[in-house]
Amino acid sequence: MIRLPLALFFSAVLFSSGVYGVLARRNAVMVLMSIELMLNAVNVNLIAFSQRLHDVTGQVFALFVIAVAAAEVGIGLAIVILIYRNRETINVDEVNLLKW
Amino acid sequence: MVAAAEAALSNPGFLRYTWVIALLPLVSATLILFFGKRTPGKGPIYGILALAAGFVMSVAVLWHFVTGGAPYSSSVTWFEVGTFRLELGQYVDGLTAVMVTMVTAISLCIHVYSIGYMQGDKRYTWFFVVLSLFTGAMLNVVVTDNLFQLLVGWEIMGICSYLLIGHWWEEHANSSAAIKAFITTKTGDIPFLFGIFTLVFATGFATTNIQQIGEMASRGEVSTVLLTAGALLLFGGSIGKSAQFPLHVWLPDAMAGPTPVSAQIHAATMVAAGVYLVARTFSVFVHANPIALHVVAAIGGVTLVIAALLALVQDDIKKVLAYSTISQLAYMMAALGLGEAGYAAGMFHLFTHAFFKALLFLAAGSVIHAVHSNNMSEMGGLRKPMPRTFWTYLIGSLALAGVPPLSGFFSKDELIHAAYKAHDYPIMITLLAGAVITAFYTTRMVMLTFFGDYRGHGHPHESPAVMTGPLAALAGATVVVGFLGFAPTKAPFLDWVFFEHPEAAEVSVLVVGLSILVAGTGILVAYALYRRYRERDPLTALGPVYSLLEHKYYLDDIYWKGIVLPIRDKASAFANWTSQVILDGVVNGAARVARALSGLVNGFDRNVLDGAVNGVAQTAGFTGGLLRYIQSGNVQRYAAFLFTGVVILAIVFTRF
Amino acid sequence: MSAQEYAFAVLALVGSVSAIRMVTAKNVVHAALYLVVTLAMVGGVYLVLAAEFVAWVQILIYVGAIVILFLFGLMLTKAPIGREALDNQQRGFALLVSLAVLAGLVFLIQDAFAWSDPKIEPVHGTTAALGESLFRQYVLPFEAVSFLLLAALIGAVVLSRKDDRP
Amino acid sequence: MTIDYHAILPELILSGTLLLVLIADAFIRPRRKWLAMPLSFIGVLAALIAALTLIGSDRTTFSGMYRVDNFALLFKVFFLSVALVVLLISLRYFREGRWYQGEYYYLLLTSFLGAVMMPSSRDLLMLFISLELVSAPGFLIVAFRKSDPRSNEAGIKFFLIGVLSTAVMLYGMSLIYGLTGTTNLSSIGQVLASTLPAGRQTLADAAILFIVAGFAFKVSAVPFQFWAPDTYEGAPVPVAAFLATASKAAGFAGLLQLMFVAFPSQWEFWTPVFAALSIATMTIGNLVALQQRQVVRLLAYSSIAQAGYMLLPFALVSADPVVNKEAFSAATTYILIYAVMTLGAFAVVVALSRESEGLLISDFRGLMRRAPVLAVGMVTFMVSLAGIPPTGGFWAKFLVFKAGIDRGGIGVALAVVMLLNSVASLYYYLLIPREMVFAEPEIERPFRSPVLVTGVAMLATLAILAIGVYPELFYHFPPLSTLVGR
Amino acid sequence: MSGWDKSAISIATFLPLVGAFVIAFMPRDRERLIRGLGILFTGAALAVAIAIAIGFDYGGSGLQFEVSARWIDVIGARYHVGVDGISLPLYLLTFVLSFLCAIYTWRFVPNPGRTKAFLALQLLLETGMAGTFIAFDLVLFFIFWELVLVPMYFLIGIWGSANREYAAIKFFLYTLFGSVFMLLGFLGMYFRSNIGGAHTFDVIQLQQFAASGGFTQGFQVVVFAAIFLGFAIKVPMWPFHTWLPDAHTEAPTVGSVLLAGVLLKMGTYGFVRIALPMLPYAAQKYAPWIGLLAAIAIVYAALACLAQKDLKRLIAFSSVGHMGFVMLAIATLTPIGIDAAIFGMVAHGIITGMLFFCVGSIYDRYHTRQIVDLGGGLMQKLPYLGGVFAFVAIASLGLPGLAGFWGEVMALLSAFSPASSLNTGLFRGYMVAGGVGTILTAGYFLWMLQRVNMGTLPDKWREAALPDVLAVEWVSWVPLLVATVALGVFPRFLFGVTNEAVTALMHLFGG
Repeated sequence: MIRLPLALFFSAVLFSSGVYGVLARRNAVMVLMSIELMLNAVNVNLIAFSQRLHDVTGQVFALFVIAVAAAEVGIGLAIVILIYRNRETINVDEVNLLKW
Repeated sequence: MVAAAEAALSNPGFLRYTWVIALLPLVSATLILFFGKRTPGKGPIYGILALAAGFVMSVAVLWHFVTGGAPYSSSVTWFEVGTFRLELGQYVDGLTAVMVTMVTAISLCIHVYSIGYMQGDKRYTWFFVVLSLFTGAMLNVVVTDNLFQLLVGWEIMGICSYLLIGHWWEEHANSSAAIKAFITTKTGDIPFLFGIFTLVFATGFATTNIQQIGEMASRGEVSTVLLTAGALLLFGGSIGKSAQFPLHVWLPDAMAGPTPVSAQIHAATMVAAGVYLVARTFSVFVHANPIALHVVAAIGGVTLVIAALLALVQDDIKKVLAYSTISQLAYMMAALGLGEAGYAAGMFHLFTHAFFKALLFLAAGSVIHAVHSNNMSEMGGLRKPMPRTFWTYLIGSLALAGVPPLSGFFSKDELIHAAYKAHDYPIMITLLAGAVITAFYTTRMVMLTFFGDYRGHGHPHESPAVMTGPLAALAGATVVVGFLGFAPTKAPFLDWVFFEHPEAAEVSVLVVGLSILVAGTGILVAYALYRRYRERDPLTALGPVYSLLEHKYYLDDIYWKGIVLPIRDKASAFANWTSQVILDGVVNGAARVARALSGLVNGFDRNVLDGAVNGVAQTAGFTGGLLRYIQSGNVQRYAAFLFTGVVILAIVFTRF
Repeated sequence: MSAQEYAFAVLALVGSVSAIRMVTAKNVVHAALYLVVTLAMVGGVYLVLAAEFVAWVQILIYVGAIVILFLFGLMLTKAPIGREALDNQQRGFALLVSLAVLAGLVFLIQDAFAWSDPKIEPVHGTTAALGESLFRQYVLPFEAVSFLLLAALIGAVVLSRKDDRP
Repeated sequence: MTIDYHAILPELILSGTLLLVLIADAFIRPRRKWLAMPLSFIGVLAALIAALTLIGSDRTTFSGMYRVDNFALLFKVFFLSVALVVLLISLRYFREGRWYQGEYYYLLLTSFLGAVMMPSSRDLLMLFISLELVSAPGFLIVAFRKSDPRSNEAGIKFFLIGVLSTAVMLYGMSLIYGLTGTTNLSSIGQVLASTLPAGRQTLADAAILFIVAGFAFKVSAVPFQFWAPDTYEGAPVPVAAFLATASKAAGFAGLLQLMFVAFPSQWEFWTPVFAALSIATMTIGNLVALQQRQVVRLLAYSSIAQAGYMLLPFALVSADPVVNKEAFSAATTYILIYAVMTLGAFAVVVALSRESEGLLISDFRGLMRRAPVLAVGMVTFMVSLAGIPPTGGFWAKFLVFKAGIDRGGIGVALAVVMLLNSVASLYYYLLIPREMVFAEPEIERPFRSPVLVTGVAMLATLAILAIGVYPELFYHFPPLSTLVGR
Repeated sequence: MSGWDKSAISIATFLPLVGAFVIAFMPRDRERLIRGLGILFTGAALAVAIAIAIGFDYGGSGLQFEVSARWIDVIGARYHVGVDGISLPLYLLTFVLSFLCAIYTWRFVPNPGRTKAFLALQLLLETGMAGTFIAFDLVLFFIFWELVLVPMYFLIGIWGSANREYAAIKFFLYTLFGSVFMLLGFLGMYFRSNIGGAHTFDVIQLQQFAASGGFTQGFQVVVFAAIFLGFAIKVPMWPFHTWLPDAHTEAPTVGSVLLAGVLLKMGTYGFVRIALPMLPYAAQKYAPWIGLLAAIAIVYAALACLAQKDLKRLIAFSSVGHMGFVMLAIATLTPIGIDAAIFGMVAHGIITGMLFFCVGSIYDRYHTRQIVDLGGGLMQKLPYLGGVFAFVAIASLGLPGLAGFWGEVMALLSAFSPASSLNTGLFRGYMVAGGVGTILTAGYFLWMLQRVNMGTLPDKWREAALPDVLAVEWVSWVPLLVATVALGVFPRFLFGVTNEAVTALMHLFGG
């Protein structure tokens, strides 16, 4: 017996703090973490709705999101490490050879 | 045999071929153009043959009217625009006959004369091409029966005058004179063109035929307003071509051309056309609001006097003749301005004047040929070395001065008589005054040229027969033709040329007396003044008036400084400037805006486009602008914009 | 307000707080730990919402795997410590944007779903149905995801492997 | 339930191929690594044939989640052909770069697998997965020139923005799911068509916006385009070609389905959004392109501007099914023709990039002398991109104008904006021809370009001209393969 | 209809295109072969065109050699081509000029050579120009219309003089700018048209539809504005003329000849063929303004000419003035006006084309076009070239008996009594302006002749060995010179062709 808005607010908080992290953090890994927060927010929504609607699809969706998230993290870290090897830094705001 | 010939001539069917007279010179022009250089004598022969043939035919045509034949006209369709039909046609009446005879005769003389005069000229053949074309155009004007065809001949004459006046175009002055002549007459042609439009429009695009328009006018089927407008506009054309005030300025300069050309222009073609046009379309003038004729008369009167006065002060012999021409033409205009009364007289004067003016010019040419100068101040005493020239010249001058029994006397007498008969005393007085001045400057000219002692260089000698021959012929004509209008001989001319109905010749002792008197006075006064040559012209005593005349009433200056230069230099520069700067500026401005925007967005200018579009200015001012900030290469800033975008879109489109 | 709701509220609160701390922490390792907490709380939320399977997957994959990955990443790249080192210049702007997002979402949500109703009545034992549909209805995306993971794996290996040639 | 294997045959063949490539690569000796390319080429060809066998059929499987109809087939065939081309222009490039060829082709094919699945996905989940399948390998191959920091940078940028927008999109999807209780596009359409309470209506709109944002990233629409220029420039050129065509087209394929199947009832809300996106995209793209000097970047901005043109038809959607149909086919046609021109252009760039890295416009100097075929091709592509007849590009634009005029009102306004844009764009599109034709080359020696690449360029040229002269060739399909009015 | 009737114009129109391809695949170094092919193909096309002109039924007013084949069903565009009295003269003119240009190219290939590309583009251009005059489907018309842009862009950009790239891009962008709005207008008409429930791009059908009052007045006013922009820029009418002087001045001789000779006519032709009959109401509303612009153009261009120092630029401006007469004639919306307009177009094509030939040859001898540098005396140095130049200049200032005259006079006449729906007084005002324009025109041409042809030759040229008119030049010029005289003496050659068609058109126009 849980109010739906409560769940949604929670996800909203997660989402927006994720947004903040993505925009404010220099360290690429931290940025990735923040993105994970946002994805979790999505999942919270999905689960909440699926239970609200008594429909399993939401949970399935959530599982897929988690899987994809894992993949993304793998890719992301790979690229980060690659950059680190070439540039000795993973500060996103220093990665700006390409501009204009 | 003779009877047969007479039959053939009196047969109106012969008139059917009048147009051939007009065609022949055109053909000869073409022949000279393409084969002239390859024919012995370098070409003039074609022109002479054509004109000779033309002359014979025109005599035959004239004969038809001598024997009291009826006018004849015929036409074929030229082309159609919409429902509007233009025609090629001919209208042959007494006037036409006289004109063709006159033109062919004089032009023939000029051709022959030119063989001698132009001998050795580097564009000898070309000269005859244009000369023939010129004559052909004039004949075309004379023969045609409709306005558009007339216009064609009219303008071709214009270009021919341009080519001939500028014949020696190496001299800048000559080419300028040529341009002046063309542009000035063209200025008259535009009203003329619009006049044609008006008349054609007045007939509801039914016809361009002059006679038909005339009939419609006389039947009152055409609104007087349109008629008047048409008449005045047409007269604009005449003003230009016949060098009437205020468009007379081109004629004196036209002396820049070879002398035969001057003769051609002044006697046979060009200027005659202007008068002829008025005569040909006379019914339009007559049935229009009287104002039309008044204008004609007024212009004639004014021109008559001012031109004659200008003739007084000229040193260049040809200029004297030029101004005399203007003033003589003005006589005709004034006469025509009198209405029906002056019609025949005007035409008669046109006829006689053609002969003695041609004579004078050719004779003057022969003088110039001898002394290599136009200035009378470098002549004098020429009667001894060149007697033939002298005598012919004298005949011409006396005719011009209006001394009986020479042609000039009769025609001028008729003019004055016409004015008298029409009770138009202002005109009459003007004519008489003109006669005095004419007599005066003519005498002055003769005295300065042929009497006293020779003041020029070298030893002048008589010109070759090929030149003096025509002189003699024209002199003879000058003596004879006058009697065509001599009352005691029942003035046959008046039976050939008349408006609507022929009028009987009358003699008024008063008028005859008056004209002899004025002529005499002019001659005597002049003789008195110029018996002995003086360095300073006696007329300089007139003081300010003299300088006013010397400066041609400052008209040329006014035209040049007040019209030509402002247009040629100021207005044109302005137009060019607006095009380059304003209009093109807008176009390039658009480019500049695009560039500025992209510069703004891009933040700075990489000179990628430098010079490709000049409007695209260097937008260095935007250095460190938007794009630099946005496309900073910093991915987090991208992200920031991404979210801002979403948020803004969300707010804008979900709330509103 | 029911017990479940209390539990949910508490979990959510803790999760939120630690999430915020995570994106503001001065120390990367702390941040990683905060992330762990948040993820765990989310997992708890799933439990409360009776989505057991998803909850366990969450715990296993996220807390078990992904966070470890992150820690490896951090260590491999010797992430520095300290706010200046960790945050960039547009922090203020970031705060602005994120707050805007939060506000917007909250507004929209409360506008869409009244606070009182609707309520979620969690039904337990959905796992069977979940597996059922996952391997019947959703087999295609399932396969697709497997391809995705494989690709990610291969690619990650290729990129992060040290090359013999520069 | 049973699975319709024929329906997913192309996907099966493709996935089989890519696994084969992966395995084979392990056993091929380094100097033979390029063999992966012909292998994948054959596979794709087979998949293409399989797809062709399906033409005309309309099959649904996986309980309505996956549909194979004309629309899907049109795009499948298109994607597979693009795949062939990309493979062709990749061979020489990667062989000379000696980058991990096997893995590259494997990842490329995976990406195309996602693309091929995209137009059949009639379910939010399916769309999401396909999109990821297109993107994720993309992130990797963009960074494939490992030793080049620019390439890495391209990778990280592409990746971060990509993931970010995925997250946003997912959030939107979750909300839509919550509001409609389903993830199936057509049922979503039905639910949304029935009136929701005001508040939820608004939330739905916001959700749609989030989802659109996700795809806007894929098609690089302003303000989600920032990654594109940097990424295109940094990525290996063939990959840039892939991103500019297949990946973009995939995004549009998804967008078309969402807008025309799931959210048509909300048009009053989202058409203005698309109008704004379209205008902003085409204008910014063109303005910035005006000053680019680096060819790939120029093409990147051009592709952004073009995306703006492609988004325009979406803004024309209304209650009138006729116009919708027109707009739909306009968008589809534009995407397809655009891909042909862009591929051609990129082929030429690939050929030239062997001479100079970071190709500048000035590097085209006098190409007309050195490589007439390529030059003529390039001129054709540029003129076509600018939309001058008689080239394919004109017809693409023509259809959009036509739809706009038919829509009337806002449509006409948009058409005018687009017209002005295309006129302005001509300027920078002519920069390259100018260099090639007007200027004399510094190096006289004829330019030797890979035979495959030249072939591709010629092929594209002919295609463009053929379409230009007889557009019926192309116009024929989109109207048939419409999602509208079903 | 026989196969010939079906195929004739298609053959004539696309033969040059074939030629372009053939030449494109010739080896670059086979100069003579390439030039020969150029002459061959243009000649062949001309032959076919002449055959068409011979087979043409001058009595009939309708479309002849008509072909209407399915082309793009989806948008209802058809390959509908044919010729009538209005398009035939311009169609023929296109082939004649192209042929003569090809001949001229036999001897004169401007820097930087590259004959192959030069001729190929020339041929491509020819197809585009010819197609415009026979297209009876708006889409087809537009395609041909735009087809000329690219070749002309390159002709100017590669073989032009100093400032060529600017001129080229300006020409391209400016005309394109106009034509896109024209395209919008076409689409608008398409959707408003209703032929048995279907939309159409077909010119004939649209004309009939419009004649039956199909288009509402408001709609017409809007669409006319759009189409007007496209045509007016092409003509070019004042104040859209600024691209012309640049393009002409920079373009190579052949480019200028074709530009002045044919390209400009596409705009005026568009007015006659599309704008007027399809939007009669708007035409009447706009006519006074068009007339005004035309009148301004006549006087303005003449004045601008007086200020020009570059011979070619002067002539470029002069064509602005001449097209002004054409537009004035069109604006009167009378049969006489339209006839005059077409006559003016052809005459201008012949005469101005010839003028550009002359200037090109003068430049080829002296390597300068600055009137000051030439310094006069051309007639002394090169009497024949000077003579031809003078002749053409005089023809251009509208001397009766030469082609230039009738277009001008009839234009003025039509302005004297414009269509009943128009303000007569106003148009008579325009007529007067036109008259003044003719005087000024005479002025600047004669002044030009005085400064270039007449006077004495500057010493710097005295020694220079400059060839007078060459055989090639005679061959490529004589036809034009003959045509100039022929049309002047027998205007029926042209009026006879156009009259029927124009009358029919205006009847349909009803204005």
